[in-house]
Amino acid sequence: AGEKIGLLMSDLRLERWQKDSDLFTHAAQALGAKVYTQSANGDASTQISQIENMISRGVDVLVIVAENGEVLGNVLSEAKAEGIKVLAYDRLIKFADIDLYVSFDNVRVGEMQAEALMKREPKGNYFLLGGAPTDNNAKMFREGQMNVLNPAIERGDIKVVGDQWATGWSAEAALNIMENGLTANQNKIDAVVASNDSTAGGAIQALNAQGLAGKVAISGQDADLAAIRRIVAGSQTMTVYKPISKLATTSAELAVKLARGEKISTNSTVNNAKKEVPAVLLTPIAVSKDNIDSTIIADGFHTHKEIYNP
Amino acid sequence: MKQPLLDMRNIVKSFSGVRALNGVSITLGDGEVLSLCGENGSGKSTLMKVLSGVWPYGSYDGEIYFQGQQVKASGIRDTETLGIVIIHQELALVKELSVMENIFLGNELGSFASLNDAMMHSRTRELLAQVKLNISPDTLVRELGVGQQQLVEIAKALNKNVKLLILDEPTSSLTNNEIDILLGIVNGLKEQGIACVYISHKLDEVLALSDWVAVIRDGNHIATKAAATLTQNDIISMMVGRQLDELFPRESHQIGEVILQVNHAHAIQAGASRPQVDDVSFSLCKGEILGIAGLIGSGRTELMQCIYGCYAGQYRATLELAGKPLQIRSQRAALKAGIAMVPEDRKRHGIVPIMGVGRNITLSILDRYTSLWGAIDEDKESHDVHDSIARLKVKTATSELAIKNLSGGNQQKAIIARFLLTNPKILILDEPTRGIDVGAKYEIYKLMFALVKEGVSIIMVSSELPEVIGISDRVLVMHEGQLKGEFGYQGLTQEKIMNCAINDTALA
Amino acid sequence: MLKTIKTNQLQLLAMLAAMFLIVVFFSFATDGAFISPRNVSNLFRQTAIVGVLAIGMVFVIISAEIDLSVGSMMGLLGGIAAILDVWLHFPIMLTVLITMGAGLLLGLFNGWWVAYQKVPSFIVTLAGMLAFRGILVGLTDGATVAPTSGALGVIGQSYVPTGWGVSLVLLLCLGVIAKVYRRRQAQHKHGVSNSSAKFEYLNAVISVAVLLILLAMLEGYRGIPTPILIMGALILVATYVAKRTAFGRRVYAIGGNIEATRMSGVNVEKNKMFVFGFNGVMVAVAALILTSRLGAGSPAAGNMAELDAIAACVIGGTSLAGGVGTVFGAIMGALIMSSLDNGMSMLDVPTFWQLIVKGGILLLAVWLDVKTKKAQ
Amino acid sequence: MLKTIKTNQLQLLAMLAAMFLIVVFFSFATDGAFISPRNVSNLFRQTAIVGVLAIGMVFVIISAEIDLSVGSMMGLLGGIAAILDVWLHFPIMLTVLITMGAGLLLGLFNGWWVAYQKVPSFIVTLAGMLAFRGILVGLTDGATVAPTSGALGVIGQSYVPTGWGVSLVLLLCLGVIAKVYRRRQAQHKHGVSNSSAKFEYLNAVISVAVLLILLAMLEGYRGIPTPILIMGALILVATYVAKRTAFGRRVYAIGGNIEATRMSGVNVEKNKMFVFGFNGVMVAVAALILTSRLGAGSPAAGNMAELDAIAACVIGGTSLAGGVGTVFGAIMGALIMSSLDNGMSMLDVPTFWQLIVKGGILLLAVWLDVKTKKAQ
Ligand SMILES: Nc1ncnc2c1ncn2[C@@H]1O[C@H](COP(=O)(O)OP(=O)(O)OP(=O)(O)O)[C@@H](O)[C@H]1O
Ligand SMILES: Nc1ncnc2c1ncn2[C@@H]1O[C@H](COP(=O)(O)OP(=O)(O)OP(=O)(O)O)[C@@H](O)[C@H]1O
Ligand SMILES: O[C@@H]1[C@@H](O)[C@H](O)OC[C@H]1O
Ligand SMILES: [Mg+2]
Ligand SMILES: [Mg+2]
Repeated sequence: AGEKIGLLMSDLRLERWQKDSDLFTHAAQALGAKVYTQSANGDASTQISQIENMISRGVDVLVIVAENGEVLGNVLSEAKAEGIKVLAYDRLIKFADIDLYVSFDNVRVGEMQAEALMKREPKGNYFLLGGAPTDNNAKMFREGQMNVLNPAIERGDIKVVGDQWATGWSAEAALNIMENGLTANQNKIDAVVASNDSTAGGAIQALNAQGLAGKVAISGQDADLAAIRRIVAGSQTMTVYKPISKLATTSAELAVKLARGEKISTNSTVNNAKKEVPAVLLTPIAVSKDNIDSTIIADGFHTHKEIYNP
Repeated sequence: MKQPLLDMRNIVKSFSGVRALNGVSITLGDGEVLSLCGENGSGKSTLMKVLSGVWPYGSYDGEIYFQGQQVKASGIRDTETLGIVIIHQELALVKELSVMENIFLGNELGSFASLNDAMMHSRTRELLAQVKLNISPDTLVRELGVGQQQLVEIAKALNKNVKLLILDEPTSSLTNNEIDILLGIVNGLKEQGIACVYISHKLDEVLALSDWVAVIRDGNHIATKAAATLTQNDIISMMVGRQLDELFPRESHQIGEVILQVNHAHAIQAGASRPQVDDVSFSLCKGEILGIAGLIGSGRTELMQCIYGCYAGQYRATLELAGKPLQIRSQRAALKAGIAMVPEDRKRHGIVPIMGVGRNITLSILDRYTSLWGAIDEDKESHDVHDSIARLKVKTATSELAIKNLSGGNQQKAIIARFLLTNPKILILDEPTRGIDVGAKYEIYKLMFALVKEGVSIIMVSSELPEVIGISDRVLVMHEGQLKGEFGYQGLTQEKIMNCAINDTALA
Repeated sequence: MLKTIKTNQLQLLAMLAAMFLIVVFFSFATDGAFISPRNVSNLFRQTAIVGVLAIGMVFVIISAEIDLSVGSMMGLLGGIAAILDVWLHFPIMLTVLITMGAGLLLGLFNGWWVAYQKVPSFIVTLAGMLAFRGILVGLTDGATVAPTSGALGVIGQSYVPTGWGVSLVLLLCLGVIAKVYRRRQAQHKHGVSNSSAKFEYLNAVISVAVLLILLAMLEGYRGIPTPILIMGALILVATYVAKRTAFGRRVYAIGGNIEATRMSGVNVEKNKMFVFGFNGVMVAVAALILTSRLGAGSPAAGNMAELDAIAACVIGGTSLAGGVGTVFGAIMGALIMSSLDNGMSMLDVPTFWQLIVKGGILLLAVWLDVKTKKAQ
Repeated sequence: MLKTIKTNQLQLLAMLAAMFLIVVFFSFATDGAFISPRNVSNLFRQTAIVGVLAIGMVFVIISAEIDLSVGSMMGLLGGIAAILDVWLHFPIMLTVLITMGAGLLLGLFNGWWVAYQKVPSFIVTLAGMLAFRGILVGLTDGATVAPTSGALGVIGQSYVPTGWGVSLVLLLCLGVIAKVYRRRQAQHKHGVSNSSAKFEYLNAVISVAVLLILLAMLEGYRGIPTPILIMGALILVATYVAKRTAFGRRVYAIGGNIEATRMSGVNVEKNKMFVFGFNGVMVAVAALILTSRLGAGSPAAGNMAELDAIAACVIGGTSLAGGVGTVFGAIMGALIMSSLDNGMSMLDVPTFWQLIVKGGILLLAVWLDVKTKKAQ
């Protein structure tokens, strides 16, 4: 007991990361470890400094939600030199010698979003509402979305009528973009491919003003409480629930094991352009009205009361 | 004796260890005018800042009694409620606001929720009429010349409940005409029983106006005497500690060939009703002192700006320097050609306030000290600085003191020093002795003669007619942007110049 | 006639010209969709938040200070409003009052440090920018606080009923005409000849025309959006404060020459503190609109909004050196910026191009303004 | 003796005192870990980027302008460096040269608009902030450009070999002593009496002591980090430029009173443009360090860095009104800020508290500074 774990978050101003952080800390503490948490507020340089500080403080394991998974190679070679184990949490860290990757497949998330929308609106006008133009994950979601949409686009079933990105995943930017998109297309939009719940929230405000909330299919991601309520209310079609409690607890267990030098079992490997990284890949779950109870509530991610009687 | 209105006892004021006032006492009765005389930096303004609460109670030693009550002001607001109103030496108007807004700043009329502009308008118009300023209350102060601004300041002071009016060098930027207006105002106040402390380097005004003259030298009170018993020379000898034989030390000097020929100078400010400079041509000879007189707004400064390449609007002029045509599009080009100009508005165009005196002096000639490495040779520089300070008798604690801490006159000397260091062939002095004490003036005149003897040519724009007549070899008079007269100095009188400047009658 | 137009009027013209060019360009590019009633309504609603922020900011900048904290402050106040509404179910009036009160306090807090403690406003408000965001994240624990009540929704989402809207605008038009008339009368009485009379009338006529056209457009969609009504009311109040009250005049004086103003006996500290307090209230209004519009309080809300507000002021002719600026200019600045955002997103311009074009046009617009002023 | 200490020396003392308090506090709170050689090394490396940016920025602010584009410019230049290195496999020297050249050009571009076209620098650089970011996203298509070559890594990641490092610092110490000695001699020669002699010696002794302690600490870990060597060299050069060259003198004069400086025959436009050009080069250096540290060019890199750089200058006593400021102060400002970040992250303070505390301490530090100055 007494293992020291450094947990490095990318940005606690987004609802889901706060949850990740709380769940992880709980689980790790239950196993007798001590967790130090830092958040980089969305800045990769800050994150590097924080990793350096964690190293000089002498942690045993680093658990990192990378702000940018491609810029940590240098600082992590420092960690390696100090014999510190590294676990990439949720986002893959490339070009670095890391010990473990626990995540969901981001491309898969994008695919699920598009699939759910296609199921409801197999034909029609699609509006693509991307995330932060400077966030690598935003691009991976888009990649997944296009994997699914492209065949339909080529067939001519689906027409992309707009492609805009919301700076900083901001709901306000998404709201403005959606208002303009609706105006430019005379409301002839059948589905909005929103990459997460925060931007979906903004877009739905715009749809709502046109009386289109619920009529236009719209995706999301993260299973934010606000989004789940919207799904219940019918204004949002789906969100991608990444069972964060599972992600967090699994990671916590594995991190403690890494610290103790125990053997760990994984279910896959992922190439991170440096090596084959042992990986535990969890499956994201598409959540719609029908399966809220069996997923979100069953997992204790949000309670029944929170969702239904605010 | 009846209780005096004002009684300042033993005032001592120091700035970081340096004593500016060393136990000065003055008293003043109702309706009396006291003039403060003394060299630049002797402590006149400081004494008045103490009196008006700019330096609050506790930041100086000594006591002040006003109407029998001890004054312990914490700021200007306190003294104003007592009826002590000061017009500072450095103009304190907000340039972007209108004349009316400035006059009522801090004392706006109207309710909390709404200003009564109509009332302020008519009151402003009255006040402007009182100071004989014919401008609209809505004119922005930015658009006024220095003299006009000074009159606005006076109007602003008159708008307050005055019992004691302090005027710190109010006439340094006024022309005779305006000075007369001002003296009239002060005399009027006197009749109403309002007292006045008057600071000026113009001793004729001092004698004409005051009941008492107090002289300060190096922060020490020398004497207070009844004005009636004094002559100008008495005051001067108390001020400088010795006699000056004459005010204008004209020395004979050689005047050579034409060195600068200015032809068809025009300057037009967008939006103005007439050109500020309207087809002016003149010449300047080597070793000559050319005086330029005229009323405020007659375009003298603008004409000089055309020559120095810094006129803000559109301008053209053909220049010939020593027979060769010359193109001047910037101050840099002018300096390169050997033309230097000491600007009129010291605060705006002269000093870099937070820089040291020395660095202000060498600002124009840094290239001269620059080595291969781009480094300034500070030995050489400080040598020049100390020479200049000594030559112009700039009174400053060290050459590193920020220039804004110097008295107005000493700032002026430092700026003159700056341009002298450029070794100009032609030196333009725009109101060079504005705000300068008689002793320093004398030295500046001496300096001018020394310069012309070395072959430098000088153009001196001045509103002080005795100076224009006493120093110039030749005098040009401007009126409404045009050249209206040219005179030799011999037999020239103030009347001749004024006639020409006002009545538009060319006598040349 | 042109000669008698004053610099600030010219500035206004330059800005109107820039705005006009933008409108014409986007109208053509979007086949008229840009000036459809609906998009005009969008555009205005999208301007409201930055517009309200700019109203507060312009006073701060005129007084020669700066406020970098408004983005975070708006986030925090919006978060407070959402918490009161969503978590505590406070009645809407109370929520509004508490939020505005909190805005006033935060503003006065900033102002106190600047005015009385003489800490540069850049530092005070930079500190606020960090601290307010920290408090917001701490309060909400990083979660989005949603959904807000229907009552709160009214502030940012509803429209003014047609009858009311039309009456208000007509009243406004009458006001404009009455003002010009009264001024002419007063000038007559005082015997002031003013050669720009024609200009003044023209100005009034154009103002009325613009107001009526906008009214027609907005009514052509759903009526005047409530946030626009709020912004409009604040513009009137703020213009009045700036031009017609002693406080306003002193703010200009402080920015123009603080020493001279102090010498004139003005309590510059108090006035400066109030400027920040006023700004805080404006931030609170903007925060209410934002929260209502988003239907949620979000911990990232308002990020970087200070930059937009400052930019709106500067584009609108406010000088960062203080002493110069108008409320109307700041609003025009905000409108220009959101027109660019709106137009480009209507045209579906790729994001990176949007950034480049927006930067370029900002530069050009202000450059144009500088050139016209200089030419004068 | 105290009376003869000048205001800027006092300011320095206040800043050193603030720094000292921060160090003492964090050292106790972390049981000494804060001043362990390793953490000192970290701290300095974490300061280098903002430090280099502050060196360029301080000149801009002294000349009474501002540069909001440095964050985006650093991102763009870092992106260019990464593209040259990763995609095009340019040799490192060429990459460095091109990046610095590009920095110079971008800086001069900003400067040209400010100086010759008279567009307020706030607007020019706000436009740059948008446009440069847009270009970066366009160039990289929003993707991270990685991994950079080992050669590029040297700039931000390596350490100076012990022998070299020690010699350099000793040389520096000698230089400090020689300087004081020479100055005393010169003053003697000119017969200038200077009562602050003791202060000057004390100053030199303290400087040397601090340098040696730092050297010992850094050598105690892995030696002097290369970015710190670079920053150190730039501090020397920039201090020299500011204090000893005509250019530096003119920059102060321009910020102090631009009109008077122009009347004195200084080409203020050219000098202003060069200030921005110089700043561009500093941004390029910072960009190289950043890209090397990240091992990548990232489209989000440098976001908001302008604010840190400006804050460093202001904390370090630079006046936003122009005319006042020192390179050393700006570096101290940068160091204070990164000490706070570093110390709090060592202490594991929750993020939202970090924001609040950082804001609070910024405010207090500058307040202290203001108070000391006023007391004098
Ligand atoms: N704020 C200050 N800091 C330091 N020294 C000052 C300050 N104000 C005035 N002094 C010094 O005090 C002395 C008296 O200055 P003061 O302005 O009173 O002179 P003055 O008699 O009004 O001169 P002038 O006729 O030139 O206006 C000068 O040596 C000046 O340098
Ligand atoms: N027609 C005018 N209307 C209003 N103001 C004017 C007019 N002409 C000149 N002025 C103002 O008067 C000021 C003084 O003008 P100018 O500098 O030409 O006069 P000057 O002869 O040099 O007088 P001074 O002794 O004040 O230097 C100018 O700055 C200008 O603003
Ligand atoms: O879950 C999402 C995360 O993966 C992305 O990087 O940032 C936005 C979040 O919504
Ligand atoms: Mg004086
Ligand atoms: Mg003049």
